[in-house]
Amino acid sequence: MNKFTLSTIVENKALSSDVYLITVKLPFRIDAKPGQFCILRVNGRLDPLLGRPFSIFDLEGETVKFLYRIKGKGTKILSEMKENEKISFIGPLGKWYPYPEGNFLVVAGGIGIASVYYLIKKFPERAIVFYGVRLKNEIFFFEEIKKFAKEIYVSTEEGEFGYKGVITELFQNKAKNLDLPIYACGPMLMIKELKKIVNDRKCYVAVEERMACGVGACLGCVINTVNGLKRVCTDGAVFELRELIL
Amino acid sequence: MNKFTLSTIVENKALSSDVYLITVKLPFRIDAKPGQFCILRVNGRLDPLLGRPFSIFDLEGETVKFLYRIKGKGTKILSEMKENEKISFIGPLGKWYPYPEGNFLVVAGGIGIASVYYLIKKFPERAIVFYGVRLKNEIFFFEEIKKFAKEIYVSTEEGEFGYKGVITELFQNKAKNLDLPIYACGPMLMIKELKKIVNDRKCYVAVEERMACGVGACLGCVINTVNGLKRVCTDGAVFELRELIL
Amino acid sequence: MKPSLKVKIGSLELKNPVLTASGTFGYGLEYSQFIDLNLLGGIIIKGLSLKPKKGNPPPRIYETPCGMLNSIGLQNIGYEAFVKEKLPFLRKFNTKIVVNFFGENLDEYIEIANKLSKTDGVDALEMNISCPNKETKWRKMGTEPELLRKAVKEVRAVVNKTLIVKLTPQVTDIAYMAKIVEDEGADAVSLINTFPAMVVDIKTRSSVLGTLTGGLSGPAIRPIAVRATWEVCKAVKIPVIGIGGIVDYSDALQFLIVGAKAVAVGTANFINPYATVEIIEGIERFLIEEGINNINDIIGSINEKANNAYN
Amino acid sequence: MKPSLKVKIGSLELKNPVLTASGTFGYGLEYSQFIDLNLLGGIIIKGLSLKPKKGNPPPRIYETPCGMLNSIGLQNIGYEAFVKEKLPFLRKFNTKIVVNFFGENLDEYIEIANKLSKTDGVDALEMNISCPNKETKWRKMGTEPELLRKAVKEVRAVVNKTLIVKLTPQVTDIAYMAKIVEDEGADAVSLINTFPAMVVDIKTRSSVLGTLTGGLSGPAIRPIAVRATWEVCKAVKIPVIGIGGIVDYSDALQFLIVGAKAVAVGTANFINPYATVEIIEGIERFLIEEGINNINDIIGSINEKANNAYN
Ligand SMILES: Cc1cc2nc3c(=O)[nH]c(=O)nc-3n(C[C@H](O)[C@H](O)[C@H](O)COP(=O)(O)OP(=O)(O)OC[C@H]3O[C@@H](n4cnc5c(N)ncnc54)[C@H](O)[C@@H]3O)c2cc1C
Ligand SMILES: Cc1cc2nc3c(=O)[nH]c(=O)nc-3n(C[C@H](O)[C@H](O)[C@H](O)COP(=O)(O)OP(=O)(O)OC[C@H]3O[C@@H](n4cnc5c(N)ncnc54)[C@H](O)[C@@H]3O)c2cc1C
Ligand SMILES: Cc1cc2nc3c(=O)[nH]c(=O)nc-3n(C[C@H](O)[C@H](O)[C@H](O)COP(=O)(O)O)c2cc1C
Ligand SMILES: Cc1cc2nc3c(=O)[nH]c(=O)nc-3n(C[C@H](O)[C@H](O)[C@H](O)COP(=O)(O)O)c2cc1C
Ligand code: FES
Ligand code: FES
Repeated sequence: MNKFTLSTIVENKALSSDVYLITVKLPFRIDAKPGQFCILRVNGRLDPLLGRPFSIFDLEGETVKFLYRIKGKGTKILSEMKENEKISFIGPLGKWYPYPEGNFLVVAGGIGIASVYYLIKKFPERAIVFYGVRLKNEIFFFEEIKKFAKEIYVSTEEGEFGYKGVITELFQNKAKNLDLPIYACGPMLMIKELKKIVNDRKCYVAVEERMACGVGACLGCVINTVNGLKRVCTDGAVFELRELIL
Repeated sequence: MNKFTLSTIVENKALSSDVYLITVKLPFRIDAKPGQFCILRVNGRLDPLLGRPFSIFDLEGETVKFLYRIKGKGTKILSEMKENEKISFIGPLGKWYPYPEGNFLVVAGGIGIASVYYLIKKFPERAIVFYGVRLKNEIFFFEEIKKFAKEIYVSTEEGEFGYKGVITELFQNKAKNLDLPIYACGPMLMIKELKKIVNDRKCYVAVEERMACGVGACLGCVINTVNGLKRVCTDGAVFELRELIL
Repeated sequence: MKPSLKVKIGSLELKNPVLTASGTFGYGLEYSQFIDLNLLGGIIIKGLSLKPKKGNPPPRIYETPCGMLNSIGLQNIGYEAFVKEKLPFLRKFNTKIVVNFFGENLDEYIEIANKLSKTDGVDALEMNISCPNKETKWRKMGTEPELLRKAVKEVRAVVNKTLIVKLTPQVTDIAYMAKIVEDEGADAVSLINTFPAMVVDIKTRSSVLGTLTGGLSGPAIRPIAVRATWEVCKAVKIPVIGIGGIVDYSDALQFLIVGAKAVAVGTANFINPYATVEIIEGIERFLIEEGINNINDIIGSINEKANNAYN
Repeated sequence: MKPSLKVKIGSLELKNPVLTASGTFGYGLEYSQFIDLNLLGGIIIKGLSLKPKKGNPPPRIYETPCGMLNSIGLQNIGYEAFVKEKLPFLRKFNTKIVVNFFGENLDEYIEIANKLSKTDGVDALEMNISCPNKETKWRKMGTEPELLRKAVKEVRAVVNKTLIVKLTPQVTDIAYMAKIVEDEGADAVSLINTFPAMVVDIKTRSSVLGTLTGGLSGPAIRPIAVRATWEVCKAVKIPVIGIGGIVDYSDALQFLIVGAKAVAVGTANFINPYATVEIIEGIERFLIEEGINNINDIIGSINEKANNAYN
């Protein structure tokens, strides 16, 4: 059941020059599953007008965390918000990652880790994680992931840390033939590469599109799929990769 | 010479539930005279769009203070701003109170004190101040004014403190026949009452009107005077009372 | 005593003057998780056509200063699916169901109007004559007086429910268009629809939408909508539904004061799913504060003498 | 190497494509305390009439979501005072002086156009055909094609400087109006002027302005202005000056990309007196980053293929 409420910022912490972890407290517990997202909106002013969608990074009772990167105006303003300020909250929205039965593979590119972290955490010691970033200092929550995951492989563009290159290469080298379901989130380029590798295997990806309502009413967030146009907010954000037309 | 610059909030302190004193620091000293005003605008967002004019309450080198009451959206947002935040600043704008030669009378109603405080301070022990408010807890800087002024008379609506009634009554009782120039700022009702009392005596009032440019370019802030339409921002905000059509 | 919020649009009695604007409230279902639909004056359904319509390619929305662009392109599930899958759910609520409809040409307009007129559970019809995102020979129906006259006349002939015609702001004299609509027998007019508008991505030098232009809605256009509503209210005797950028109760009251019998709330639903309910509550509170017992006493109460007094 | 920012509007050579919009920059003087006027492509002066004009009663401005209403009512000091008191100061600067003008009727338009055309120091004329705040029989000049045709023809006949005609957005097909202007020999069109709009104070139930309606400007209307500019640029061969809600360099570039040769900055001057200069610097920086040597290479470079790729 989705809720619309005012939440209170408990902490809004810079993890790097442009990536932040925000913790908000709701007036009640919510129940959300990995892959779901929420829409946060700064109140009181009409510019920016719309809320911004963020994946649930972590959740405990009435406390929800989001990991976000400053992309434009909305995320910039969000990053400047302080403890105790109020922010409006709609969620949890959308479909979740179908639960894995046994072990599973995770492919995360950059801030895409925000979408899969909670999945890795929820099913401890079952995820084989592939996490690619450009630079070493863009790896977040490495220790935690290491703790929750069964295995973790990291790539950086210049090889500063882990494998040198993109994460899909590393994935191809290590996991191509593992018959496990795949959960992926990252930039479009990564998803496209992944598609070439995984063919018809079970692969779930969380995708992004601009949103207005977040609840399936405005038809603003549609994407092309082999089954026609689908709404990212309610038919997704998690889709099967083979369904997507990239 | 007017400047447009980013200023830094040094302090933004609530003096009551709806009156605040904000102190901003400019990158340079400015030279301003009592009765002049500045336009403050919250940056980065387009709503609210325009800056808001405030009288210079006090000034020291590059540090400027404004005393303001929350009236609507803009002042509400201003009141929520914190130390170290930036705010754009245009000023000092407008005409000032012509300097008094000897002693002078001041009539201030409510937040109108913001416009005359600096005048009282600049010419110590020369001002005979009439300061009217509704409730006792709306008297601000009483001790300071007492220190700088020659005399101070206060009125409250219910007589909680000082005279019981409106300030123009008290003024009429005490100062009607003093042949000194008058400096006044307060709500329109007070100015209208004052006009009845002072007739053709030298009386300078600071008036308010919505502003866009603040520099005489948009012709948005005009008011009716016996000499035709005048711009509050550049022909005022200080006018001779006999010039105004109220 | 609680003030009466009841208003009449043609033969349609609304329990209060707050509707949801077409296309911004889906098929009602989507928002029933947040608010009690029974509280609404009415729900205006997303634009419906005879056949399902795919709409425009993504991306379809973009935020603008205090507004948003959309190029949904009237995607909808079509008449049959609406009646089978959506209407039964909607009918569970005690609120008025107004169906916004359009066609690719006049024949289609007439056909779907005819069907909707005969469909149980549909309380009123709203004819969308703007369709800014659509290209057909009837595209100018909203802006050419004679096309509008013919279209409304022929649609009116087949509709024996309350017929509302929704106007586009993209004309010089919207009051004139409203008068045509009145002359041809419509029961009410609603306005405004979105403005054709465009945002360019300066890096790619192409539109930020999947189409070149979209429709601008939201608070940015409200002052234009209030002016247009005022002009129309002065020109026609039929009820007017004011739309455009309404976010809170005071915005809604502006439209009522200039003469609108009701309002519809669009974009605001996206930023606050409780918007409609809060607006209804706010209007009621305002009436109580002002000592007004009946909402109809505030409708059209605008003081047209120039307001030459400042505070 | 610094990119060239020079553009031509008729015979007028601008050092860069950034002008100030009429009515928002006074007579230039007011902003010379903040910026070096020599840096501007040009200054479009506040609307001028033969005789001084008092304008509308206060209050004259009101803030709206991401925009503002004004009902200045074309207050100005009149032709004589302008030439005597303002022009000599303006001529000290190395920038183009464009005088926006209007009349109460066509005769007055012709008379002041004739005078301005013969006035040394006036580089170009901008004919304001909108005058939303003015009531005369020529009030519809901006919206009725045949009135517009006659007006432009007769004004053109007396003007042998660059003649720009400024269009109102309050029409169905602004490109059609622009074509008329082109046909009648104007050298350029500028657009858009403000939208007629209204805000009601719900407590007093009257307009927040001294008049009932005012003109809406600012970022709120920018997406409409970009769309209108794009449509006009496709329809005419004469240069187009894009106006409406430009706040920063990227806004200005949107207008250039859809085909405007130049832009004029209005409301933004109020919120940032350095706006024009920052926009010029921003455009230059952008061209350098994109490796473009000449501003004319970006003008009209819009990619009209639907942008169907996201990110
Ligand atoms: C379901 C979902 C989950 C998401 N989860 C996260 C997350 O956990 N962490 C995170 O950092 N980001 C996440 N995003 C992306 C995030 O919503 C956007 O980065 C954000 O909305 C940008 O807002 P802005 O105002 O800063 O950018 P704007 O100024 O609006 O735009 C800047 C750029 O950001 C991109 N952008 C804008 N809106 C979106 C959007 N809705 N989706 C994708 N790209 C967009 C555009 O390319 C645009 O050019 C998610 C998006 C979706 C749809
Ligand atoms: C020269 C000058 C000096 C001023 N000095 C001070 C000062 O020192 N301290 C102080 O508290 N206020 C001062 N004001 C008034 C102050 O500018 C307004 O209260 C403020 O702009 C309101 O902004 P808002 O966004 O909060 O209100 P809005 O939401 O914009 O409006 C709320 C109400 O405030 C009133 N208002 C809005 N703008 C103005 C305005 N420019 N002038 C008068 N009333 C307005 C209107 O009645 C409106 O109904 C001054 C005004 C002027 C013109
Ligand atoms: C996403 C979206 C979809 C819309 N779809 C329709 C529609 O199908 N039919 C219609 O007549 N109007 C449609 N509209 C216009 C709205 O009903 C309304 O007239 C307009 O948005 C102005 O109101 P607002 O500013 O409150 O949103 C749509 C608007 C939006 C934002
Ligand atoms: C206060 C004000 C006064 C204006 N006066 C005139 C004028 O005299 N003549 C004219 O053609 N346009 C006038 N305009 C319109 C502007 O030149 C411009 O077309 C419009 O404001 C849109 O641009 P903007 O959004 O950048 O302000 C005025 C606008 C404002 C805000
Ligand atoms: S955001 Fe409205 S349908 Fe998805
Ligand atoms: S505020 Fe623009 S002239 Fe005074």
